[in-house]
Amino acid sequence: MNMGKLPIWLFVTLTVPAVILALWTLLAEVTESLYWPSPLAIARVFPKTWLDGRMAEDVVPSLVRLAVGYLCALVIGIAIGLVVGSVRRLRLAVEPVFEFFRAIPPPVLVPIMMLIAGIGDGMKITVIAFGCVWPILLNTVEGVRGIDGIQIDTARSYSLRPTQRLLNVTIPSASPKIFVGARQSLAIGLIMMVISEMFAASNGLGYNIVQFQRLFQLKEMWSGIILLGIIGVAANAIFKLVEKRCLRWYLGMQSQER
Amino acid sequence: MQHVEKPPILSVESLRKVYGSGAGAVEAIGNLDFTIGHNELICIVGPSGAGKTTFLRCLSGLLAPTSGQVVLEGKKVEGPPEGMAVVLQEYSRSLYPWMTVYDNIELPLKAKGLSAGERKAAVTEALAAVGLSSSRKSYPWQLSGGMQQRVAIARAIAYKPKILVMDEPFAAVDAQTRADLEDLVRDIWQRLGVTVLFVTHDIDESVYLGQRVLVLSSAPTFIMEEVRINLPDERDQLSTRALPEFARLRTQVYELIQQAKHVTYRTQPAVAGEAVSHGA
Amino acid sequence: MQHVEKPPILSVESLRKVYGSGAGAVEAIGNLDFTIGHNELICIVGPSGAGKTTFLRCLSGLLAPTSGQVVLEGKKVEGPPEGMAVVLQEYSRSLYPWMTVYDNIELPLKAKGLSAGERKAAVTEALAAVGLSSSRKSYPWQLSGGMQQRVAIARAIAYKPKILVMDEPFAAVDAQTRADLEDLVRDIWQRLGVTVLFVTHDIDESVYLGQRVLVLSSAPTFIMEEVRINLPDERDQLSTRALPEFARLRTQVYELIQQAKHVTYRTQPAVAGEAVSHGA
Amino acid sequence: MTAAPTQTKKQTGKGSSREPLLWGLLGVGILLALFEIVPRFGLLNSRYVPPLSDVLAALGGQLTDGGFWVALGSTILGWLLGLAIASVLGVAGGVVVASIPILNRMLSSTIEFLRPIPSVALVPIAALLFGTTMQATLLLVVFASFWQVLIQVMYGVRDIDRVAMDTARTYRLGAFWTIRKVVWPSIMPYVVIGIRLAAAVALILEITGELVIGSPGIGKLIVVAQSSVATSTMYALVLVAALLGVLVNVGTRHIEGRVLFWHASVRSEGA
Amino acid sequence: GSEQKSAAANGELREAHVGAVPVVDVAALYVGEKQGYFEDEGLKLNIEFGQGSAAMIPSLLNGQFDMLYGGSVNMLQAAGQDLPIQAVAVGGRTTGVVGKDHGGVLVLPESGIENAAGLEGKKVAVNALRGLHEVSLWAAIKKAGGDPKKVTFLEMPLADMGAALESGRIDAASTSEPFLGVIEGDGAKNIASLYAEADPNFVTATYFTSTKMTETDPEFVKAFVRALEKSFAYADANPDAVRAELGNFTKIDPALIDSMTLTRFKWGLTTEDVRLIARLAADAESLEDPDKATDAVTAFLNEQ
Ligand SMILES: Nc1ncnc2c1ncn2[C@@H]1O[C@H](COP(=O)(O)OP(=O)(O)OP(=O)(O)O)[C@@H](O)[C@H]1O
Ligand SMILES: Nc1ncnc2c1ncn2[C@@H]1O[C@H](COP(=O)(O)OP(=O)(O)OP(=O)(O)O)[C@@H](O)[C@H]1O
Ligand SMILES: [Mg+2]
Ligand SMILES: [Mg+2]
Repeated sequence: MNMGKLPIWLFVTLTVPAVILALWTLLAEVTESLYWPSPLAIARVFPKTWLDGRMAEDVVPSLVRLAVGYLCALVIGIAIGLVVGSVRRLRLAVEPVFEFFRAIPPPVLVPIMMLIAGIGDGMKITVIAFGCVWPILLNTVEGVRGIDGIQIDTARSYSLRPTQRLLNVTIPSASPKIFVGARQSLAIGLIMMVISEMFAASNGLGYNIVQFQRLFQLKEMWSGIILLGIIGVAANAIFKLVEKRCLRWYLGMQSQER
Repeated sequence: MQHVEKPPILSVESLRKVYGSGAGAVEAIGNLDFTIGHNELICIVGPSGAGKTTFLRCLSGLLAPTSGQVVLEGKKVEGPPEGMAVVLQEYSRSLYPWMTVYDNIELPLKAKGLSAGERKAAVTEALAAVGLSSSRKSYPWQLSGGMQQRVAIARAIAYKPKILVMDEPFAAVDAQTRADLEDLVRDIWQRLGVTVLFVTHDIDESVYLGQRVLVLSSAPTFIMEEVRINLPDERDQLSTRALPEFARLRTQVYELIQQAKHVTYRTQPAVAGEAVSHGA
Repeated sequence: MQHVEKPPILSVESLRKVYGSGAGAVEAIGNLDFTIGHNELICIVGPSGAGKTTFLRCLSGLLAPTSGQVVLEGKKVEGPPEGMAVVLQEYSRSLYPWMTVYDNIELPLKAKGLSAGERKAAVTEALAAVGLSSSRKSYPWQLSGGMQQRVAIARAIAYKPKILVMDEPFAAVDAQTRADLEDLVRDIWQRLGVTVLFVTHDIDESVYLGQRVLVLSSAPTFIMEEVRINLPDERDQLSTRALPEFARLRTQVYELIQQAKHVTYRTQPAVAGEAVSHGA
Repeated sequence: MTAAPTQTKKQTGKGSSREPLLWGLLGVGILLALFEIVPRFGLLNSRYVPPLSDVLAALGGQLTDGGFWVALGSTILGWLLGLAIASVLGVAGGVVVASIPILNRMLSSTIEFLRPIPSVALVPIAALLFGTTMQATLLLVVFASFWQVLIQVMYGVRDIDRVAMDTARTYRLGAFWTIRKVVWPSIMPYVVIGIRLAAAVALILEITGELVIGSPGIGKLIVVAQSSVATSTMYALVLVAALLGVLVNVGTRHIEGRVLFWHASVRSEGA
Repeated sequence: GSEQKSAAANGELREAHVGAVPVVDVAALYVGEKQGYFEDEGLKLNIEFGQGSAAMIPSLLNGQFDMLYGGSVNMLQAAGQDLPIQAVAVGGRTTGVVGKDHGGVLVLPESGIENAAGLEGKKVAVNALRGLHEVSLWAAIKKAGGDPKKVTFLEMPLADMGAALESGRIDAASTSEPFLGVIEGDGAKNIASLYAEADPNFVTATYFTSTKMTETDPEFVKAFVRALEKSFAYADANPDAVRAELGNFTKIDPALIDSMTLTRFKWGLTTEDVRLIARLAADAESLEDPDKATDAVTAFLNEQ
């Protein structure tokens, strides 16, 4: 059974990437633009660019910062989101403040953060967490607001204690939305990782991509982008596993046979 | 109104509920005024849309009345009171889809602070009582409508409340199961001394179960009539339902409901004479 | 099985449905095999959790059967067929909260391509038939449970289907309204030549409404018995229900349901003798 | 349908239409006060983070400058245009991809691959294709904000009530009516968040694009201010951007109250 | 909108789109425009500001810009990666006077760092890694007898260096006017005039265009260069005119403008100027093949 499914799985997952790659190669060969190097050229520089030392010196530290920043954002976003989502007036008061901060472009914001958090890893993690927190926060708030009234009534009528209500009703009920936010933030985290390394950095994946771009090493830059994409796909795969575990009830409920 | 023998546990005092305000306002409860004694079993019947659910929500502190109040054991109800279990009409939405049947029933017991052993015993017993022992590990959305409803009932029973409030709790189960559950409710009521408020659309059921049947008018509702059920305390599905008194009572209630559809409470002394005199 | 006089519109052929797979699999339908004639009115009764809803979902193309098939007018059902209206058991979730009652009922008619005038007439008529004319501008969540259920019924009626499938459609309405709606269904059935499949838990209702009553066993279900209702075609709430034949039939169905709770269909020739012989 | 929002608004009672605004103003007011106090009392060096009063003074100077208004206009134009394109594409794409399982599976790896590509990396390509025109920045804006809407909508489709969908199927509503009357309202709560997320991202990229590529807008003014040690002016411009963000919030909240009046999140807060 | 109108009004003027960054050097363009030098050549300048050449070169290559002003090292790096660009003129130059240049390395007085060699083992902020500052700083450090490899270079926008320096997060900031004057005014100490120390004739910035432009429209390029030469001469002779223009296209505080050290508007860009920079860049590990880059980028210059 599994053996039979493998070719189908391969077909389904690989067709689109293959078509895109083919088109890209074609386009690159036709235009011969330095800015659009062909995937073959990128593939050629990839090992020398990333596998000789940069993996340990640049990619791993970046990923560690990413992971820490993302987890911070997760904790902060969910915690604040639960509170803000439950208290209407608080939400009305702080939402514009959130929007205020959200609308500030990182190139302006990062320097302010440097004043507060310094220029080391702390700053970079802060930048990543800052970028990641919003989708989680917003989705958590909406998740909490959108809980079915009957579910709340049930919790109230059985006099569940606040912590029990939080753990057994509010969080599970909001969790599908929280997961949407977390998924959104995954990609944003990668982007913020790059942005954070544009400032006061001397290593990192994003730092290298920016340097390659600045030095017009475009093939190398593209190889970095491809690496980012690969990390994105991998992170998503892990995310899906976690989601499958935590939202088993929800996925089961939504994917019931129709 | 009528005399209540047992000391009142609950009194409803000129309760009124209007949904919304302005032009779109809907007056659901016109005026409700009555008391319920300790360990009474009251059935409430009334036309669809009368205001029964609204009343139960006010009573259980889930909804703030527009005016009037509900007093439970001497205290005004302002939030869900302790020791009360409610089976909501929207049973399927009241079960948490992220918990198994077992966990759903257990959750309120945790809140009550029961030990693990006690909880296990209570849940198992309740599940057996509603005939769902084999579904304890299922999720609510894997169950049929009637099974979900029975889970909601099991949750209320396992809670061992002082007051049990049920809103059309047997609407989705078959006749045989319904009869079993009716006997279960009466059994719990007699054995544990629970006070029960029971909304139903089944007239036979209301007569079979209750000590009193309150017949509500259509919205804005008031108590059109209160029917005492003078049947023996020991009831059983075959013999009790065969009693001539049973037949008389069910006819009486049936006729009242037919009337109820056309009578509503008016705050202004407008048309319906009986309604006004009743409200005044 | 029994002989069907009218030309069959629908035939259910060794239908079987298993939810899930592996250890957690639940066999809901063991084996269903029967036909329904044009313009028949069939009632289906069975214990809670038998598989009635599952069957209706297979029939209406919402759920793919595990094996077997449903053939409607000579075509195998693979998706919701044309000209069929279904009132789902979860009536409250089947109404769209973002639309008024009126719009909810009108939507399928728009999809059907009716003109504005026709739609208006159909919706207004259907609303009047279920007694909700005054609530047309309300939203479903502003209605009581019974009112919501009636909106779902009105939507099905306004659709003027060739086949009307209803899953416990009167569970949440009061006795009087229920009687009215029963007569409404019979009226539509007779006037418009609709074929009706009606799931209910109310035994009296099944006898009063149907031409045949199918009694299902508990899950995995099969047809335990088919009861022909030989009551006159002109029925009315008082006289029909008073007929001795009515009483006999209801007792028969009641007893069958009591049995049904303990009988299930087994694919393997295991224990229950009757079930096996039936399935074979 | 149109009468509904007013009806529900009435239900929320107590002059509620103005109440959210007051709370919002309170929140922003406290924030602005902090911006004045923190640099004033030397918690942050006021040369690098000037107090609000200085920023406002600089802003006043900008407001009388015609160039500022032109720049603001083109920023807002580019931003809204980009947001609109991203939203339309995101909603349409999300609905299509999420409702066709095979398409979903075929595209999911590609989507995950493309999403983390930072727009800064795309700057050269955008500039190569469109130069320093608005389109170059628009490309960045659309690329970055599209994903926010797309993912949000895809999850929204996943969250559509099963029974609601079954009803649509049994009545054979067809793709048009199903999407318009069932899918769209169901995913609305998700779309609102998606657009709110996208709005901020779009604004950020609009300004960053102007900043880096040099397409017209206030981002370009920020470059000049930044390289001229005109810190107050720079913060004045950033303040304008942030206030645009706040406007998004006010706007979406208003729209939400109108289109989501039926949803638990809006209804429960009314009661 | 305004472009079209003016083009219609002066039918014979050719619009010259120049991409630049808002710094002192660019004042020469404004001065020349005001003096009518560009109009004399049939040109009408349209100057657009961006953040740097990396993002602007694509626009040059696709014809959006006719001419770009940018850092000399950047230009060479682009040419080194085979981007088809040609240097056409000098953009800015060191004053050549150590201690009175428009670029410098600032430290806190109490840091004890006395000269470029003292930066060893320290954190030094530059606005772009492997850019102009780092390359010239390498040269300056070597000249002072230090080892630039022992210096940690960090990338940071010029605007943020003051704060970082003051808070001790970096040990030194390599910056240029107007930031130089501001931070010095706050009490920082200028320990190295990096450009001047690298070479007294160091070309900090250049004007360059795409190779395609030099092939398809060499007349335009030449006209631009002629007008620019006159502008440089005027700017060199009239620093006050330069300061006046600065007030128009930047937001620099007028008081600051008066005290700023201006760039040296000395005309002339030779292959050797370019090669020198290329060598320094290669020494600083910022360019792979200095001769190849030089040859590539000076082809047009050599034709003249
Ligand atoms: N949220 C609401 N907003 C406005 N009106 C409401 C709301 N909820 C209920 N109503 C109205 O109040 C009246 C009483 O409703 P209620 O649900 O109490 O009836 P009920 O007696 O429980 O009926 P049923 O037997 O059908 O469940 C109905 O007319 C209904 O339309
Ligand atoms: N999604 C599901 N996953 C697994 N099992 C299910 C699912 N839906 C229904 N079942 C099981 O299938 C059996 C039949 O369910 P069904 O809903 O058809 O019963 P029913 O006859 O409609 O009962 P009721 O009268 O209570 O509505 C039940 O035992 C139920 O537990
Ligand atoms: Mg009700
Ligand atoms: Mg069912």
